[in-house]
Amino acid sequence: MVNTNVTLCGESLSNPIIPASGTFGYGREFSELYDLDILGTFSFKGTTLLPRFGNPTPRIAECPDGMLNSVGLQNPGVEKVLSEEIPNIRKIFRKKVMANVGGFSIEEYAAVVKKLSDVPEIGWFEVNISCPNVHSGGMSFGTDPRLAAEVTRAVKAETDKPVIMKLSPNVTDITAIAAACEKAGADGLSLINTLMGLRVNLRTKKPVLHNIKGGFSGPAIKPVALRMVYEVYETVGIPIVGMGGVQSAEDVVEFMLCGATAVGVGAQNLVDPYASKRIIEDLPRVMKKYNIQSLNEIIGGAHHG
Amino acid sequence: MVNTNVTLCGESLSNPIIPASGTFGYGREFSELYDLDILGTFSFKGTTLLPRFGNPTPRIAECPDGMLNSVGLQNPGVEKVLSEEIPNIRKIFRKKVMANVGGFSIEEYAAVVKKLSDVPEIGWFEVNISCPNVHSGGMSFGTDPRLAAEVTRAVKAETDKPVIMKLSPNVTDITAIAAACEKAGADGLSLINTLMGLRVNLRTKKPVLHNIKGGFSGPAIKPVALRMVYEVYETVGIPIVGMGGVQSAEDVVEFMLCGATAVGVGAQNLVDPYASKRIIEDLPRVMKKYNIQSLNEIIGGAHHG
Amino acid sequence: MKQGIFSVKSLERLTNDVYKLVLSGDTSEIRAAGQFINIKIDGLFLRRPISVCDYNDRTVTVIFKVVGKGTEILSKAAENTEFDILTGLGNGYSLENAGDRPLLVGGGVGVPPLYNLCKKLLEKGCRPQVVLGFNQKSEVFLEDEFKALGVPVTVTTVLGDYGKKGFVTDALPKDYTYFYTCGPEPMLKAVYHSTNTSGELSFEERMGCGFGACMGCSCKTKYGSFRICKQGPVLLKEAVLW
Amino acid sequence: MKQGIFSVKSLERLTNDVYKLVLSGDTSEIRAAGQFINIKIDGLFLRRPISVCDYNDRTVTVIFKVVGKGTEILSKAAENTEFDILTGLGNGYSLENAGDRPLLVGGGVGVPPLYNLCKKLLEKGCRPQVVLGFNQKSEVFLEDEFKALGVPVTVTTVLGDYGKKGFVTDALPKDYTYFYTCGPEPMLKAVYHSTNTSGELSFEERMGCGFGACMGCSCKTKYGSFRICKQGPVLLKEAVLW
Repeated sequence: MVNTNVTLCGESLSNPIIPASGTFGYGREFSELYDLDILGTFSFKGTTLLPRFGNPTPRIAECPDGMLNSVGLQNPGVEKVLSEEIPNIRKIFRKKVMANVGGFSIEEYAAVVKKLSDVPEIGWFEVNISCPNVHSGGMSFGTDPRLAAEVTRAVKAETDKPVIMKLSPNVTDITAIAAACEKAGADGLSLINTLMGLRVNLRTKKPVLHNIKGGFSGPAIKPVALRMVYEVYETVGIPIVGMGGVQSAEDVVEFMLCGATAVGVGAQNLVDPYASKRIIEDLPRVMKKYNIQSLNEIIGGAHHG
Repeated sequence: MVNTNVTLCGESLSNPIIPASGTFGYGREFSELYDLDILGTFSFKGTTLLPRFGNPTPRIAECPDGMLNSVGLQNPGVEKVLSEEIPNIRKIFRKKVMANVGGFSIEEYAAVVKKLSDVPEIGWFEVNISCPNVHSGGMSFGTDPRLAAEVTRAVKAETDKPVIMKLSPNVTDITAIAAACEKAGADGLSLINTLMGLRVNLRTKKPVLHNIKGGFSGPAIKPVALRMVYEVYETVGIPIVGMGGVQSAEDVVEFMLCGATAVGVGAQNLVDPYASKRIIEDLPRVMKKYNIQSLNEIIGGAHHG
Repeated sequence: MKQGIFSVKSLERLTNDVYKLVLSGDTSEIRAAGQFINIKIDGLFLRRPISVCDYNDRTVTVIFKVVGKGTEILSKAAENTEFDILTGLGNGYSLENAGDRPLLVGGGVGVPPLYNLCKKLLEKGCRPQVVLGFNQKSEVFLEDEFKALGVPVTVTTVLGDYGKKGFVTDALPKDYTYFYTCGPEPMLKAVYHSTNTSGELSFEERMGCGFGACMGCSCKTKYGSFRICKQGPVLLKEAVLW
Repeated sequence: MKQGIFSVKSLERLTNDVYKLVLSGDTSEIRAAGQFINIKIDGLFLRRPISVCDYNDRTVTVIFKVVGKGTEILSKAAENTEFDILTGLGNGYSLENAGDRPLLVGGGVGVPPLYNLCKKLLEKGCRPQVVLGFNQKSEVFLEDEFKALGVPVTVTTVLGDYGKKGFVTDALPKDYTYFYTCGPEPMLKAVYHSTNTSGELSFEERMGCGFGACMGCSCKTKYGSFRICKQGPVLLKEAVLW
């Protein structure tokens, strides 16, 4: 018997698979397809203080081995999440959920976390300081170590639950941001959020996305994600949720060898609605194939030696 | 009849296709396959002052829709390029070639350019300040606007030929580097060099590359490259050689709409040795399909309107 | 929603760039006309959504125009090629308020979903009237199939080289109890403004997942933001913000 | 080098994870034993280089072990599947200095290129002697084919469950005029040190292009840096830096 247990910021997960925020809604659609309790946990849709429609459409574009999105943090706002989504999550998921929060100011991040802080269904906060699709917010917090640290401190002050900062890959040195977040009290880091990309429609000769640029995800970005997880693992001591282009149980092992304690599954949920389930079911076979007894023991294994 | 002519830094090209440095050697291997004079030009292997073996192998890894390399500027050194490669280029190519130069100090960049400055076969210098595979050099020049400007000035002082600075995508804001190069006198910019990536071998549980990290190229990086060309086009007035994952004539059009005057073909030359030829031959068909009379007229067409 | 493997039963070219594809597989999840399927195509990342033209117990028929890589690959699929397909997506048209004389207005590749709708309305005992719009004669398809159902069909062409010259809105009948429409957005807008009953409009948008998870295809309605793939593609006239 | 389309003529499983693939196509560019071909596989970016085991006017035979995605796909290729292949890559073995009694030493998946070499040496009038090393009995392949050529063949297995127990270097004959070897690097090194004549060694390295353009597979030799794909994979013993 192989052991898929890992511990993320003191909270045990039966396996490291975490459907990534923005690809899993609040779990409703997927709960109709399979029992969500098989998941390590899932990270719900980035939630802001006020409801947001997001950017104008089109906000999806095809890429080689990936996709662009410029959704722009569409969500019903934290009040409706409290009144409608959390009660529903209680019905469809018996484990603790990861609450992804977005914001346009340090105060907003803190306010959203404060409102969700006492919700017993929430096990971790994932603070998105790296959304490439919102102007005057999100991303700039993720590209400046000082601002990233300020958001971390503000959020930490509002909750006793573990706080995981979600980092942007669109930076010269992700380890500087990572170190700043750790120093400011972050309990974990998740990376990578999407790269920034663009596609042009040759028929209209204009960008495919109304917003021009969008967040680039999918298998195409996996080598960049692995590199950044590897670099950050060498820099910090807090656990990492690694993600970017995960499609298979092999990919999960690859991220963990680079230093991830848990692994997000993102865009693949959208093209294969059973992706996360399939990956979890395939993990034991892949572990046996590569002589892995316990996933916990391979975290960071690609380093040294 | 469609018109594929473009002008790159005052020098006319019969078409915008430029096999990218590091994927075309000094032209020898490809000259046995097809007549190189069909090319716009080609950019030869990054040349340094002294001969270099590069990094230990393995230095190649497979990725979804792309590859990693950690070659590390292997080249015979500028003296041998002058004595052996330039005379051979004279035999196999009747157009002007683009001379790609690498360096580990501002003085080295200047010294290499000085030695090549009077070579009549050279039409442009492409200065690689973005090689991810050499320690203490290359990349750091490409991630700091001040250093990028200093290299530009030093190289410009040694030659009257147009100087094109090759930029790294591994930065928070590529437009800041681009603007610094332009201000320092660069005649053009080429982008993007490779992203930094990593792959792990699940059998050995260690990174595939001996050098651990490597430069990531191929179709996977195209959306990032297009985004950066688009951003830089909005920032500078000098011409851009766009590249990153080009596989087809459609890709060439996409890069030009984003703002590229000429388009590099890189990794695709390695998996399809006839790629650049095929793309050039396919350009007229694609231009007709999308109602393009002259490529020159579509440069930057995706902006505005 | 159901995920299943479908195989190509037949592929027929209807016009220069429009193809009819019949796929065999488990169609049990398809519940309404106007729903769509989402096809995984080798070499492409995102699935390609295509509205259902018709279906029975064992096959689903779609009609698509070649507009990009995905549809180009589909247009060359050999018999028995297998595709991973999500079925039963979207809300589809509701038959409830059709009344006795519903009007069906389709334009271009918006025509196909109306075919199964027309059959369903006939089964229900309604007497549908059909108006189909195309750019020109060479692009007309499905006219004969609608006529074979025994319903009155008016075809309009913008160039006027076939049927009535003009847009579908130049050929709307006077009397109808409800309308159903599908086609390019400018046509939907024209139909919206030219009709005097309630009705249902089917919208198109670039989609990520097709089953409501990614928020890629949201649109604003009178009742808040809707996901075209989940709460659409069919919107009640009363929900549309025009 | 030549680019061509080859189709699968036959695929045979030789051991648990070693397969023999015969491909039909234009082999005119294959000029020497020890050269390799570079196969484009759908869904993978880089081509996969595999050394030639044998060839004639119309077919080329390769033997490969399943070690990753590429070889796994190849191991499941249906008859008549077409592949885009570059042929005539690498220098291959030279017959010039073989002498009368050349020694051929192969280990594991390094064995196949020696087969065509053995045939060529026989044609030239030499009397080759063959030593083949494997880990264990279940992994032995090509022994019968070598024997059918009428040459003396010694098989060694590390486990000792077949042939002579030990490594190939435990079974080298006393008299030989020259040696040719191919196999894992530790074996090459052992053969290099155990032989007392000149010879040729075939090396493996991860390659980008396979035709000398990318500098991915460089190695250092006594005569400077060589590209394994172009100035190799076969190196003269005298060039090797050991």
